[in-house]
Amino acid sequence: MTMNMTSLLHIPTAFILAPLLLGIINRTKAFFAGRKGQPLLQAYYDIAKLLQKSAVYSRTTSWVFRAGPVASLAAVTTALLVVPVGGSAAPFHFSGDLIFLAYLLGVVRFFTVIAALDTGSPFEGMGASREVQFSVLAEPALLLSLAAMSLIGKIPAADSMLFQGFFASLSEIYARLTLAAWSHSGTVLLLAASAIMIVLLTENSRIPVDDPNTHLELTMIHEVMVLDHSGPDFAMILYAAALKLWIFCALLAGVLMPVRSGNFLLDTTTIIAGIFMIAIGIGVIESIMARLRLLRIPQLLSGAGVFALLAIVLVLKK
Amino acid sequence: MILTLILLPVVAAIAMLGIRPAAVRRCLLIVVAAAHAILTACAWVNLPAPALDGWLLLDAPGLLFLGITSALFLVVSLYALGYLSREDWGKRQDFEEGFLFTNSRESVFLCCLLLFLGMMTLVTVSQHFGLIWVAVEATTLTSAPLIYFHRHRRSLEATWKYIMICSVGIALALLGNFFLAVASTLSENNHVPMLVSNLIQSAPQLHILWLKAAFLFLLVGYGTKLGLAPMHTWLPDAHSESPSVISALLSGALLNCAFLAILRVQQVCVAAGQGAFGQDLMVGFGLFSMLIAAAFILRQADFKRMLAYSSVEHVGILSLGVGIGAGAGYGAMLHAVNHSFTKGMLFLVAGNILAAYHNKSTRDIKGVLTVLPISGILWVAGFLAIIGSPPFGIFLSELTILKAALDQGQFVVAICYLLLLSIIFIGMATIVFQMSQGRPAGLPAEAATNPDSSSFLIGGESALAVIPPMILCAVILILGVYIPLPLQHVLKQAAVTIGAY
Amino acid sequence: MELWIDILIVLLILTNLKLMGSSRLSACIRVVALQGILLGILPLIAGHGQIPFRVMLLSAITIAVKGMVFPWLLLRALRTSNARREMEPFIGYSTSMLLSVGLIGLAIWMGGRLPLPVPLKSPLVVPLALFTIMTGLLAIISRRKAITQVLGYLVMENGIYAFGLTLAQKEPMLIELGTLLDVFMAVFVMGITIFHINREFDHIDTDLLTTLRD
Amino acid sequence: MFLILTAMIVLCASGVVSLWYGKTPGHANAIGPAGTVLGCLIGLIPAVEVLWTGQAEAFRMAWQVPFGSFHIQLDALSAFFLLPVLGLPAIAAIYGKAYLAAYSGKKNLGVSWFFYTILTASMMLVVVARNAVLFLMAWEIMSVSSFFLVCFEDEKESVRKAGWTYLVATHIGTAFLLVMFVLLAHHGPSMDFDHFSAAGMNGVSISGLIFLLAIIGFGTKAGFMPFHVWLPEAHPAAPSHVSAVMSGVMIKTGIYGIVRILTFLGHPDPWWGWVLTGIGVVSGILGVLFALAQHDLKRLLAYHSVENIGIIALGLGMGVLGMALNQPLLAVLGFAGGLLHVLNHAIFKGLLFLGAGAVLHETGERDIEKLGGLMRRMPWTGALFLLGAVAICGLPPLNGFVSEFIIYVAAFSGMGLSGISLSSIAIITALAMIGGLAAACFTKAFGVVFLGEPRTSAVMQAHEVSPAMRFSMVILGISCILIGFSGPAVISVMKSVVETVTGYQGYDIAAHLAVSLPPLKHISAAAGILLAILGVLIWLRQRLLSHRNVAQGGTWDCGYTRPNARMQYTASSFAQPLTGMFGFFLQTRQEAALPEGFFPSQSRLHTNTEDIFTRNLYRPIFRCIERFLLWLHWMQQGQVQIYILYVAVTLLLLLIWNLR
Repeated sequence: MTMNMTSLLHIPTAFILAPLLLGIINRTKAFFAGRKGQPLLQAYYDIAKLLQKSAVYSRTTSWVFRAGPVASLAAVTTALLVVPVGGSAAPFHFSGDLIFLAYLLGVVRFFTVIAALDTGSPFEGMGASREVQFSVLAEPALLLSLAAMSLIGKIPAADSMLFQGFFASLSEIYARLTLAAWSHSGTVLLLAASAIMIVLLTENSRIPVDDPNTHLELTMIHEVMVLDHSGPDFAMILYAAALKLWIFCALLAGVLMPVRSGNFLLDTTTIIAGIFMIAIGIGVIESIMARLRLLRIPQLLSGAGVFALLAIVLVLKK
Repeated sequence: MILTLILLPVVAAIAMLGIRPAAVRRCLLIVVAAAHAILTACAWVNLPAPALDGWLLLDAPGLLFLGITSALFLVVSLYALGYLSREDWGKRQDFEEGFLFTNSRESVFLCCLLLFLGMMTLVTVSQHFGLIWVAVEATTLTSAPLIYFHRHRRSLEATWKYIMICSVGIALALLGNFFLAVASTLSENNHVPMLVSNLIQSAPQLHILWLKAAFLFLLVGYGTKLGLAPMHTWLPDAHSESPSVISALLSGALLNCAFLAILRVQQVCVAAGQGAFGQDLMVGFGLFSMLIAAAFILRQADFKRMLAYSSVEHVGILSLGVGIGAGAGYGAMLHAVNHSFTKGMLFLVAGNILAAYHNKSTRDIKGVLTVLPISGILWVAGFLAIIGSPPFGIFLSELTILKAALDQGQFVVAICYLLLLSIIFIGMATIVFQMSQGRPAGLPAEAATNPDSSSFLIGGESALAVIPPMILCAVILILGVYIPLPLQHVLKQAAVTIGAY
Repeated sequence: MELWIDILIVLLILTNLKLMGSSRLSACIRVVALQGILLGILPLIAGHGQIPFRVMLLSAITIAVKGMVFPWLLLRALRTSNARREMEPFIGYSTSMLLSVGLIGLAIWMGGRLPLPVPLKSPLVVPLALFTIMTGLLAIISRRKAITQVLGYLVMENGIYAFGLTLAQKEPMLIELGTLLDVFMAVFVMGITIFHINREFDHIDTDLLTTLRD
Repeated sequence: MFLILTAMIVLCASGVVSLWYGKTPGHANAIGPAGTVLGCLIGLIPAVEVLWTGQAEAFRMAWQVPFGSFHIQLDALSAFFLLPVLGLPAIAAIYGKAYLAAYSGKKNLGVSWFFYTILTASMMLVVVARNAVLFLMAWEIMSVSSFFLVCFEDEKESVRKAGWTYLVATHIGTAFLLVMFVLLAHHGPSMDFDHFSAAGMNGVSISGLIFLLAIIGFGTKAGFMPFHVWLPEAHPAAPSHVSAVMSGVMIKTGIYGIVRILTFLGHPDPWWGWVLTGIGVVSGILGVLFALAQHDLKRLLAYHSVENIGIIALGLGMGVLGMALNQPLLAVLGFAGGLLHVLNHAIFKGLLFLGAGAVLHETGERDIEKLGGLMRRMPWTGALFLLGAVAICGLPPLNGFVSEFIIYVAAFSGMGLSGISLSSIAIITALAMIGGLAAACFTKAFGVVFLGEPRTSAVMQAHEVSPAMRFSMVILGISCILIGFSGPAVISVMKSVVETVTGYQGYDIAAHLAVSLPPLKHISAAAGILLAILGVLIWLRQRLLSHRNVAQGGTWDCGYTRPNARMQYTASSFAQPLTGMFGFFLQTRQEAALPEGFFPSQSRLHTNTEDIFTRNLYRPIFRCIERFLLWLHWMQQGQVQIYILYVAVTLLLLLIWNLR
């Protein structure tokens, strides 16, 4: 298996910087609201505090409830292994890793949901049910948009059955997304990027799909599922959420920042900058948009799916 | 040899009327049946010489059907022993309408039974068309009293219909014979004798038009007896009202005799190069019979009638097989064997169920499997066999016929055949499992099974009631997984006689 | 000779029509008896040249059985059964007459379509036979009483017989006798059955014989 | 070969013996399972050997039935199918012994075990038979014996109805197979399989026809939509170990049949692949949707079998397309993925059915709305069911992911190839949606059944099942994990199997399969890492919580005092957003009494999702046929005169037709 040492640096970077994204988003929102807002490092404080706390468990719950956060965090961390940061390849890259990535996120969802159901609380059940509903539409959208990008620069039809032409790993796909790629199939990338953006907002329970701030409101999805977690467990959940956000931002930034100089430092820094930009973008969206009605969200997601399909059709036409 | 085969039962029959003690009579029945079976077996080993200057002669088809008849009769007479001893001879109440009735005298019953056997034997061995006609009519007349064994109005009605319809049919067959005679009048004073062999020899000179007309009359005539729709109408009544022993013989043996008679005519037609003419007709009749059977098996309220209609279905398949020709000929012959034994078994089991429940309604009877374990299993097994599910024999014969049909490129026929088979399967399955599964219901007040203490029991049922169907079940099971070479040989020859293979 | 045959044939046809037209059972039975006798005579004059012994014997037996035994049996059955003497038909008499006229036409057409290999004295024999058979069937189908159905069967049998006697003369004796015997037995058994029916239902209408159905 | 025959004989013999001892349940319930396990083990030896070496063995014997010869052969394909065909019944038998013990005395266990062994033996024969007559016999015996197993509790009306549906469906399916085999053997004196392969199809048309017949005939058994209608009826009705065998293995014989027939038909047409893909998409998505709408746990699992059959069909469709358009890579990957999923599905579906059986055995309840909180009462069953659930959702690192991954890879590599792109996109979308829906469905099933608080008193006194039952489930669970982690090894086993199916020769198969090796290696490694991280985190968590006082409390009820068990989220409400979203397909009927007024007294909601194909396709057809046939009943109305009229008229018409 191929593991280039430099790319291992991505992992600690993500570990360190991920919670910062939450801070950035909050700060952006505060800026738009004209407030001072919580400190940038608030997420770090929270996690640290929670880690020191003890935990309270409902009598209803079983080990499944305790396993939930651990499993999610483990899965997300593993997912980090295959996510390239822009042009520089991920520590693991193999054809089909995008499927692996999608399914690891599936694992996260699965365990969050059953942990929620374990409490037997109607609120958490409701959140869980919404979570799975949206994922049904989000997952195809994500896979299809990645598929569309994987076709860019792939040698067409006839000789593409040569083994190396057999389909690309995430890292290779992202390596191919150069300025040139943008110049000759910009629309495709734009469509794909917007699809990924929508999925990002859904998967990380941001406005307009979900509202991470309003606690305990029946409109909520993700937050309500973790109501009962406390102490270290909740810390893990927060951290996992941050990492998940990081992953999606990285994926998006990789598309939007076609900087493939080949210089590891330059590339990485630009992409990370891009990731922060996206965080700010999310903040902007959150402050200028209202939450959609729940019934609208499936339409939004199927819209993402349609974008992805369009992207594929376009790229196949080329 | 051949004469003995015929005379043995006839003489014994006449003797029956004389003998007083019931035990002796029943022993005589068994003895005759066994002797007949043994003689038949000998005939299978080496063909007996023709008798009455070639009027009586055993060729492949005759041998085949003689074998079936004799074997089935032996088993059935075993069952009859138990049946007659279980039957109470006093006045008793009819369980459907409640009036009182008695049985006809046992001596008369046995006498007619043996005569019936004798006449069926005569059909199988006779080569002269006139003689065949006489024999077939005789089977009708001898079996009429058997159907009227239980002397009540329903069986009487059944008997009347049986006699009227069959006699009319047979009368038409007689006219057919005369037409054949005309067809064989070569010139003023030059007649071909009405022997199968001679007719086949001089087939090319026969008058085609008269031959065809003759075939029509004989087909309709004997077809009435065979139970081809729409001439089948007597069949369900007779089978449902006669005692199960008789129903078994009617379905298992008598139908074959009529079938053989038709085969004889077909032989001549084939020799005269008119095979196709007959074949198309038989395909038509076959499919129509299956359709009618399907229609009446669906939602059938009386399980003996259901079996009767299934007989209609299977004679339909027989004539279909002959009609398709080629490989189907072999299939039809094989099917005749399988159907006889299967249907015989089913009717015997039906007798047991009827005896236990005193009820023929498929809706009231439930849980046969729990009430009569052995009969229940045999009932289900028989059902599987009759609808042609392996490893029972009928599967093979139906597959053979289907293959022939498709190989001939007769796709429409094949599709109708499968479709009707499926419908019939659904109809029968619904009824049979309604009856056999579930909690027992519709039992008469007295204990479900009251076998007489004298006979010893198997699984709570009297041995003589379950062993005969068991034997038949074993036979069809064996025929389903292994067809003995001598049988194959005879089947092939029989198929060849009607221009198939 | 031809003249006699034609007369005979016409008589036979008339008997058929009479059978269809008459309303009294006893009358019908007598008609059938007459028909039987006429049939017995038919082969004697239909034959060529001098009459062989077996033909004589056969016609004698025929006259005896068809002309005397059967009618006697049936009349006796009729007497025992306290059935009303009229025969309420499904199809009215006039209609039956019309039908039978139609049947004559059909019979003649068929006879025309079936050319005989050996020319006969009268071309009418085949149509006659066919017509008689059809009449018999019509009688069975259109009448209610069990006895009339037996009568119909007899008439049918007569028709077939007429055909056989006149055309298939070379039939071996044994078969002829066997046939006769069978017919005789058949009628006998039917008679017995009628007797039982009468005892069970105390009349011989077949309307009540419709309990077995689907 | 010798061992194969021995295995069959052992199975049948033990069946007969246990039937003989039917009256003494103790014996029957001992001999049946013992014989099954023994026979299956014997049979597995040659299967494994053949898979290892790749050399086929054959045995031929003359047989005195028309077109028949006793010809059996064990090639890689048969051997591969033998693994589930023998493995699952053996494991389920151990379970069944304990499961049926509850019925001893009430039921004749001898009969049950007789049919169980016969079913196993006949499935074996189906897989190894090389003669159409032999195959059909085995096929029918398989159907009939499974029918009797389904009718185990025949005193229940519902069971009888289910059995009837099953019998009718399978029989009609067989009718198509009859035609198919006869056409394959056209004019041949014998119906041996090698004559099929020898007899070249005359023209494309007939091979297309044969393919369609195979799809219908075998698809009925396999549970392709819309031929699946019997499946959700029959599987819940049967005893759970039987449902496991039927759902896990028996329906796979249909897949086997299709693959086997493909080997006779030579070079396929592209449209075959499209047909298979279409069926796969429909079965997959609709199957899981209907599963989502069920309340009956076993019925839900049955619909999931339809879904997984759909996934298998997707793989096969990719394979056929690859063969048709000369893309060996796709062919190899497609078949490998599809066939591997056959094995995987057998394992986890078996596990799930056994788990459901355990629940049923303890609580007597199949309606998931009445269950709940079983995790703390049946920890083993709960954990194993969870394992199965994760596996069937195709989540890494378990076996379900491996096969789905290979199919994905095939689909992705097919993109951009003319004629394949469309089905590739269809397959990717379908698989992704199926993944999401399956996750929804099993979080619902597992969550509502095992988590939260018990919803009825019946659940309260439930406790863990007997060791025997646990043992079988544990074995299945372990094999889920093993296959999940040893993807590369498994895929290399598929080499000889795919070789038999595609007819490609050794080298390039290996090469093509090799393409999927590095990813699988990575995945196994990543899975390892995942476990490592998991371990670390668990350890960390323990450390943190070790010397702190961990409090117990009620579930945080958002300010509402004392939530009770009935207030938990129900399965229907959990699934409602999705079932509502796809309401068009499901056509769920619901009667509801909604709460109204300021102090609503009572309200209720009941939903019933009937199969759309039963309701809108089959029932109308049957009705129509029945009406016509019953209309014919005027013929037989008892008037002897009319009957004779029939005779006369028939004769007259024939005469006129002849003399005209």
